[in-house]
Amino acid sequence: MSTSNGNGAAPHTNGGAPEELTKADFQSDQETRWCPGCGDYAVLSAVQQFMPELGIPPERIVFVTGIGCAGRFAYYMDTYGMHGIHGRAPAIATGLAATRNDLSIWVVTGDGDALSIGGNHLIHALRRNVPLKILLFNNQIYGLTKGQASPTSELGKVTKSTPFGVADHPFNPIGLALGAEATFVARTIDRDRHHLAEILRAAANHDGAALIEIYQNCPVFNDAAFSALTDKGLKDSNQIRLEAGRPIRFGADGERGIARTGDGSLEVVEVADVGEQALVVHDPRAADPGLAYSLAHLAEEPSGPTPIGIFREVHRPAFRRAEGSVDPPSEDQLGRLLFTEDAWTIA
Amino acid sequence: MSTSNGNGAAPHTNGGAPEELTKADFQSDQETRWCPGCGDYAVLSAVQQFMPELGIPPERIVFVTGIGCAGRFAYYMDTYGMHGIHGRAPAIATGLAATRNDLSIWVVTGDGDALSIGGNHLIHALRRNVPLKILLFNNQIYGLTKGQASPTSELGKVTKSTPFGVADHPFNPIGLALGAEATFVARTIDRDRHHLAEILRAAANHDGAALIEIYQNCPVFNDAAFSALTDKGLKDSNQIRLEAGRPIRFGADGERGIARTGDGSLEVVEVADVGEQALVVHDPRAADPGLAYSLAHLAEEPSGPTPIGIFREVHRPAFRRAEGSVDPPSEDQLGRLLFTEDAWTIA
Amino acid sequence: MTKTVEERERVVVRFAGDSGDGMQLAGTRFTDATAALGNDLATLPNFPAEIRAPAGTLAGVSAFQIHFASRDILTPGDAPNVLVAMNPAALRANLPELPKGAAIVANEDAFTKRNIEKAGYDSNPLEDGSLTAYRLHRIPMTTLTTRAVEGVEGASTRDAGRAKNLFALGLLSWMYGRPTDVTEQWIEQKFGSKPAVAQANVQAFKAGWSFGETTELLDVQYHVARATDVPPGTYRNVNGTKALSLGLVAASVRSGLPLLLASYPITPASELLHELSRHKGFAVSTIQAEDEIAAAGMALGAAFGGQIGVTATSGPGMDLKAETVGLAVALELPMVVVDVQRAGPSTGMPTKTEQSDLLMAIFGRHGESPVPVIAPSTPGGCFDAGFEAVRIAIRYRTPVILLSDTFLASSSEPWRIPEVGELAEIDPAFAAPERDNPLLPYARDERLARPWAIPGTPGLQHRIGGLEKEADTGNVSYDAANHARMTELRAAKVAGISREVPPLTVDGGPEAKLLVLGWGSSEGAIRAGVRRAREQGVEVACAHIRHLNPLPANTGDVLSFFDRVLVPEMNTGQLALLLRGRFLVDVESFCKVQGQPIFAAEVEREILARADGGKG
Amino acid sequence: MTKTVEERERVVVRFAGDSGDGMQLAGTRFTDATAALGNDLATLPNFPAEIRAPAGTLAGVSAFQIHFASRDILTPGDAPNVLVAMNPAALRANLPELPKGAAIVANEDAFTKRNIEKAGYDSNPLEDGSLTAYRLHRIPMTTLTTRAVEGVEGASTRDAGRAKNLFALGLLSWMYGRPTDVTEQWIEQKFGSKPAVAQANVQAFKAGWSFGETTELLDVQYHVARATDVPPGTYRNVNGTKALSLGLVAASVRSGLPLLLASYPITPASELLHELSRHKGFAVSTIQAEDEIAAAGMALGAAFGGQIGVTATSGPGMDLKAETVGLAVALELPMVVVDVQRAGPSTGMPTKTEQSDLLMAIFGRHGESPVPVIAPSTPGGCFDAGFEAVRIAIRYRTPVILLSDTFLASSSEPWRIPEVGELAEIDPAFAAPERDNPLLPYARDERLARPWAIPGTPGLQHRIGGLEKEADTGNVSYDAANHARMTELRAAKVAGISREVPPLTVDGGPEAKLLVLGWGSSEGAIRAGVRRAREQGVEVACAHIRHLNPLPANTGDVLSFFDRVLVPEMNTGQLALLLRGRFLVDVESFCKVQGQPIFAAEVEREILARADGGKG
Ligand SMILES: Cc1ncc(C[n+]2csc(CCOP(=O)(O)OP(=O)(O)O)c2C)c(N)n1
Ligand SMILES: Cc1ncc(C[n+]2csc(CCOP(=O)(O)OP(=O)(O)O)c2C)c(N)n1
Ligand code: SF4
Ligand code: SF4
Ligand SMILES: [Mg+2]
Ligand SMILES: [Mg+2]
Repeated sequence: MSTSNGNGAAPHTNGGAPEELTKADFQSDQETRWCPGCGDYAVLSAVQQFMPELGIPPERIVFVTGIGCAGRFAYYMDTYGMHGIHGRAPAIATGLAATRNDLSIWVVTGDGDALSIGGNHLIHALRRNVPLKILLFNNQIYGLTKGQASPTSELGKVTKSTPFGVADHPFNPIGLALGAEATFVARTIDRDRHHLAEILRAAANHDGAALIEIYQNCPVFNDAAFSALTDKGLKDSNQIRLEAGRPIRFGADGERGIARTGDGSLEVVEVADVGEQALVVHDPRAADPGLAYSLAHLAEEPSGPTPIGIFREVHRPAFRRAEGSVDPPSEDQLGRLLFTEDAWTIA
Repeated sequence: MSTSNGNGAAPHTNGGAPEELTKADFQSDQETRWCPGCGDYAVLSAVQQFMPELGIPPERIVFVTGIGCAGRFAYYMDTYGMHGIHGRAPAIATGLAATRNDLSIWVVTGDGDALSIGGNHLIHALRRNVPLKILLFNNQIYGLTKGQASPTSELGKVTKSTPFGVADHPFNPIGLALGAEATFVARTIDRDRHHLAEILRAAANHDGAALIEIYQNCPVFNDAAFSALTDKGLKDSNQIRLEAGRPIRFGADGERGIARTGDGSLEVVEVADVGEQALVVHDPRAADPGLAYSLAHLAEEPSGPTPIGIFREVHRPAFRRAEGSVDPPSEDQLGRLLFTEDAWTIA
Repeated sequence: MTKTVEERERVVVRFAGDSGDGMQLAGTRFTDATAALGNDLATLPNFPAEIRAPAGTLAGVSAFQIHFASRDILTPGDAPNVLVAMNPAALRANLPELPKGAAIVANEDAFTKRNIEKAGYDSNPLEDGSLTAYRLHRIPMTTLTTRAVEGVEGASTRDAGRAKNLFALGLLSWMYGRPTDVTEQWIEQKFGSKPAVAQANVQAFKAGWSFGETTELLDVQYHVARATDVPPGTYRNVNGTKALSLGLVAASVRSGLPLLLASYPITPASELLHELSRHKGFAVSTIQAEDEIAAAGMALGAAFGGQIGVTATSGPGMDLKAETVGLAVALELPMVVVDVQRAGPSTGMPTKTEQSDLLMAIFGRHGESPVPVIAPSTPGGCFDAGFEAVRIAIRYRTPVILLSDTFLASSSEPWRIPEVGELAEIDPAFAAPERDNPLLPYARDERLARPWAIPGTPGLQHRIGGLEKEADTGNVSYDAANHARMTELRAAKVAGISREVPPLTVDGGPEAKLLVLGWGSSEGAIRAGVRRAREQGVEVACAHIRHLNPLPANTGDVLSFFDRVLVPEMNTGQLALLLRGRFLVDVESFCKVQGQPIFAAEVEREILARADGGKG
Repeated sequence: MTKTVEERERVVVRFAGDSGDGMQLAGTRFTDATAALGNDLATLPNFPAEIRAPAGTLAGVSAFQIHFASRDILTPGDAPNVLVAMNPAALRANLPELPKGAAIVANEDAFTKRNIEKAGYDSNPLEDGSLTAYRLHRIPMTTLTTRAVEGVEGASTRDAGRAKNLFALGLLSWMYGRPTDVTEQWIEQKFGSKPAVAQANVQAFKAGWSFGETTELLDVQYHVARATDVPPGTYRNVNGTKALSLGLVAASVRSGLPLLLASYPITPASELLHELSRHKGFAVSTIQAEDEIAAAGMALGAAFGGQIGVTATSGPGMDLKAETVGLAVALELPMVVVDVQRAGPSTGMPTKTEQSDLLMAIFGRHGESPVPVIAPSTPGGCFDAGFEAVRIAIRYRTPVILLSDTFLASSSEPWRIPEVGELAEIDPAFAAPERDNPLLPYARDERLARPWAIPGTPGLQHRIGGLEKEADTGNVSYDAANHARMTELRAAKVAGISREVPPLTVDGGPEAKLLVLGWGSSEGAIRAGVRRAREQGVEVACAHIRHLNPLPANTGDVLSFFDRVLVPEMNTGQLALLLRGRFLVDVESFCKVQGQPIFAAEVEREILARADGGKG
């Protein structure tokens, strides 16, 4: 069954894809059931739009999702799909990847699904570098269950489960993924269809686990959580777009940038003051993951200048099925396995 | 019940501790049941030795442990103790800490217990900064179940469950803890009683979650895993002892050190070549966690120069019980809660 | 003009509209007014499964049903007498349950071509004659509301649009002579900050009322006398979630122990977490754990610390707590696990009710691990069940499973508030140091309960764990005879609780040959069904089990007393299997697995089918 | 000197010593020689619970028992006829199970003051007359071994000390006339790389043999004729773990599907993971998952991908897999879950056996989630059970639970190897695209199984999940009637498997009034107990259930055919409760919850107690 030995997700393994796939080929017949204005719509449309680029026929693409509003994603893609149980999608997808390396496997999960109940499976899938493209819809809230705090909800946020405000320090999904030895870690935004597609493209080309954090707006239970990065007036001054090999600059006219202080910590500077040569040059492939990690912690909350783009992208052998050939052996082989020399015959 | 409002673990909350506690006061009557030569013996003895320093009476100290050889630790301490279930000790201890802030709570766990099945509870306990002192006995193997691979087993290691060698990239426990927003992260070694005590001391004084990775030798299933850091001939050249505010030097005569390359990555240098001023000065309290993270990844395996000591030690409000007073209210209060204004009476 | 007033013993009204139409609000206001009037009542909200399905679609319909009467009420009612339909979808979604002859009050303004299509109608049901079997009242609520609000200073048209639910409420209040002051006061203080909005709402409400009073569209007004057979006492309206939370708080007060609820959100159990998180000033704290396993672990940790550890979840979460509950069984520590059952298997139908977790609660752990199981049967009963669960957990040092369900958690009824003094005392009976005899962590009292020696107590340091323990000392033991003995002791301890379990009481005359035996939320429907059958001259008895494990001591005798025993359950016959296995009685099942509560009419039907030896 | 040779029909030998003494090796060598000789046999190792308890202590004792005979053997035997005790602790730990008159072969060199104290003896049992009831043979094995090895070039004294287990083996081989060549060859190739060590061991072995041959200490030699009533065929010696792994591999070959075992280590189930990880060249792969939940998820993921997904664990791990098994029930995908039962509750006694997970396997998930349950009853039977579990899982698109236990997994017996051709064909019957009728993921075949449409198949893209699904289309549905129907279908599908379940076969004459009915690993003990009772003239029948859910179709009839039914179980009566509930038959239980297998003698006792109407 597992014929191709490449990573199903890599375009080059495109075997027998019909010439012309279009967005429509990836739209299922199910009526979408998200709230009006939900960021999930934008991501769905961007993903469906991007799929044809993979050059992989829909039948070799699988979406495994967890439970949550984000989890419904599977029903809307006209590919193979499994809407699993809460938090376990990475584990289920790992089993699939271990046995079918001819498939392109995508996981869609939420901040609660991936980081609360599913935290263990996520970090292990990343550590093993399982060839999965994991889309983490981070709306910093529990949507489907109607508004409880999530592990990414900011301190002090009042929710149904925290009437006196969130008291627990939130996870930084990028930081956690890096801590889990992830080989590809990126962040993008639901409303930025272009940037989203760019990141999907890079992830698809990555031979291994790719974690993409997508800031996703939940207008019903946590509206405008990311307005600092999406609103006309604010986005230019707050989006720090990471680009490999380029000094890290941002602001409407790139007037600000990131530099290192004497002790090696990162700080925001005015380019005019320090000059471009003083800026940190972004290198997602650096051996030392320290830079990516520092960048992840530049902004604890997406309320001010916040990096988006690819934080880290390094190569490491991807998870493959354990030893054992792919095709079931002949009956003779089985015979030899059963009838060992120490066997004896009674007439 | 929860009278003291400080962190039970902090010496200053020492209420009514008998003047003279000794190691013997912390030794239970149970016969220790580890294999001859197991590193657990050394850690047990070091911990029992250290306990009196806390100035907290044994009845206000609790050890919650998981399942594994390390998990047996609870039985040997003459404190309150619970030998829980596999991987769940941090969660159980969180419940205890949430309700009893007059106690000093210690968690003892193994690399499988904490990082495989218990990974999710560990990262959440660290994120919440629950006042627990977590001792992670890392022997890079499953001991109690007789020799399977653990999430810290090095690539290629042949174990009962990986006859063809471990294929999965291991976790870096320090890196994972940092990724989980831990406020106190340190590493020490079973055989270095002094260093161990030093770290225990610092952890006990930390008002919040403290993760201590202890390299622990398992002579039966993974002997000499840390010999590079413990053997006479090798330890001096391989132990990189991190000390706050000091340039990072190591080697028999401190002839080597850690410096930053142009791109900010860390590298090992000869002090003679670069001069001491070029060395990185260790700062576990830096706002930017990048340095700690880079140091954690300096050595992917403890086979060469490896940092030990405190990687990170920052302050963040510790987890406290959710809102709600401590002492049960009066019956009148209850009466008022039951009989609301919208109640009506039928004669 | 004068209007006739007709007497009614009981009425069931259902408000139905789009999620955005504020039906829940209209319903709860109507409920308060009804309670104030002294009618007995029971209510049941019905939310859409989607967070927010497209407006105007069937998936987006939200409804609230209230059953009120002049005599004691047992259920929120099966079929409505009046359906308020704010749009075509609401009409379509609820019509199937509407008996012929019932009244429909429709907001005709909402029956636009677009909405009619969205609801999946080809033609306008108000006009195509498809509703001739009902008493249809077409009322342009939107228009009338807008007109009524126009006058109000600074009220936007948006406010007007939003207020039509109060118009409907006003109209229904008139129809059933509900007091208006209660509602108007509520509006005033609710929108106190926005006087314009408050005004708009009051106007809409008044408009609805006077529309009924003045127009000729409606000619009859109904009167439902205040309930007389309700026992005296002070009452308030509570749903199962609220009552359960109060029961837990009460247990904390009566035991003098703080309570920790550690829970992971899940529909429908989340409500309990929301409810208890709000309690300040009481020694109640909550943690939203990272998952259900952690939640159970945290509750157990609190219990080890000498407090009341509670965790609450629904089906899928119960699966995950099994291992920790098993640990609690081995540790013999008090702990309460609440399972608000929902329709399974797997994710199933999260917003629908079911009773299919019973056998899991009793057997769903590896090894021999007996656990007491309690199931409340009415919203108010959740108070007692919560209190009782804590009491048993502490008295016997054992985890206790409390089985509620979606229906109980969300439906409400007037609940007689107990005086604090009426509540049992709960004695934690912590172990105290005794000179010259050291603590034996697994020694046992007359109830076979072991000492609860909590951290902080000098001299009682000890270690416990999940490995088999030697009797008395609690040391790890692999001894064969000891394991048999400990297995025996754990079972005997739980079985012994039956000494305190009230005997099963049978309601019915000595001639009854058929016993209808239920458990959990079906009690109201069963009693109502039995009552109806009796009104038709059928002799039938009924009883309800609140303690599923151990069962009341007289259960076997009760079963053997009758020729036939019928057990209605919202599952495929779980209690039935248990009773058959334990007592070898040929119990018959009525199984309903539709994600809906059992209805009185169904119980009635099943009884009649078995009356005079019917084969059922 | 000449020695008498006595005939024996059956002999039970137990090798016991310190974990470091190599008793498992001595035992397995003796086993191979015995097999080669054509005796029927059964063996059971017994490891200490501690990883490595202090040398010389009771906790450190390791034993290996072998039962061999000239006629078919049913169990590893209850009480040994000969106990080889390499040190005082070994003697003390095993003496309780030794019947008076049995032989003890003790290594007197090891009975030093220190060792005697370590074992908890006050005086030397070899000298204080406490063993007069036994036939005691004191042999200075250490000394004799050292002397025998001295001669060997380059063999250290350490080698000599290590070789005393081979001395014991040689001695016993002489006593029971086991062939020596088999063992010597084995030693040669085992230590081929270290000729000195090999030599040392051979010498020690020879020394043991000639010691028996020459000295006067031992005067009798026993002869056990080759078994004649063993059916013809080719045999090999396997334990349950080995047989199960072979059954799974065979199913993979016969279905043409690769197999993935995803598992998380746990005693005793880890062995299966170790076993299957070694298979190269076969389409069998393994993953050590991060936990049991992930392991189950991975197996399910493999199943979704069209392969055989298997996960294996023991008690605590089963609790954790419940939610995922429930998902598999909703998804209706094939999957095999192996539970190697151990003593519970909670962590319990990890190295001890028990049968207490039966009701959890059947009921341990929320909601109505029926799952087939199969339980092998002999080591060799694990092959068939593994194969059958995969076959049913694939044929019915359902998760299947296989209940083994510690005793089955570790005890071994000769197993007749099936010809590959004898094995059933397994047809995955993947769904294929059909032009003009699109896939209906929840359409059903005559067995009510749904299509298995795997990724990679053009045109069959579809989505499945844990929410309730509409019949046929598989779309999410909250419809009441549909939920009832789907619940019905899932139950009927599993119940329908009984059509393929072989009927329960009863062994016993028509006069028998008592039926002994068992399940799982107790079969050998039950048959042996029944045989012994019959030898005493008691009419008794027995039968064994291998399919626990659904039960064989004729179960009810069989039960009602007898006056009394006795069900021996290593739990508190789980199968008994099930049978009582399903068939209303007053089944009696013999419960043994000691972490030990049921013994033939116990079954015999229970039967005799009930013979001629004894009250039991
Ligand atoms: C075992 C289990 N626990 C809890 C739930 C209830 N539940 C469903 S989704 C969800 C969290 C949703 O939040 P998130 O993952 O952020 O997704 P979102 O809805 O925000 O997209 C929870 C708690 C469940 N379905 N299963
Ligand atoms: C739920 C569950 N799964 C598996 C086990 C079996 N088990 C016990 S300890 C252990 C891992 C031990 O390794 P580690 O945590 O590294 O501790 P160590 O023995 O090495 O000190 C496992 C898999 C268990 N007891 N419970
Ligand atoms: S609740 Fe929030 S996340 Fe969920 S569908 Fe609605 S808007 Fe989207
Ligand atoms: S197995 Fe290893 S870790 Fe466990 S007790 Fe023995 S030596 Fe220590
Ligand atoms: Mg979310
Ligand atoms: Mg370990």
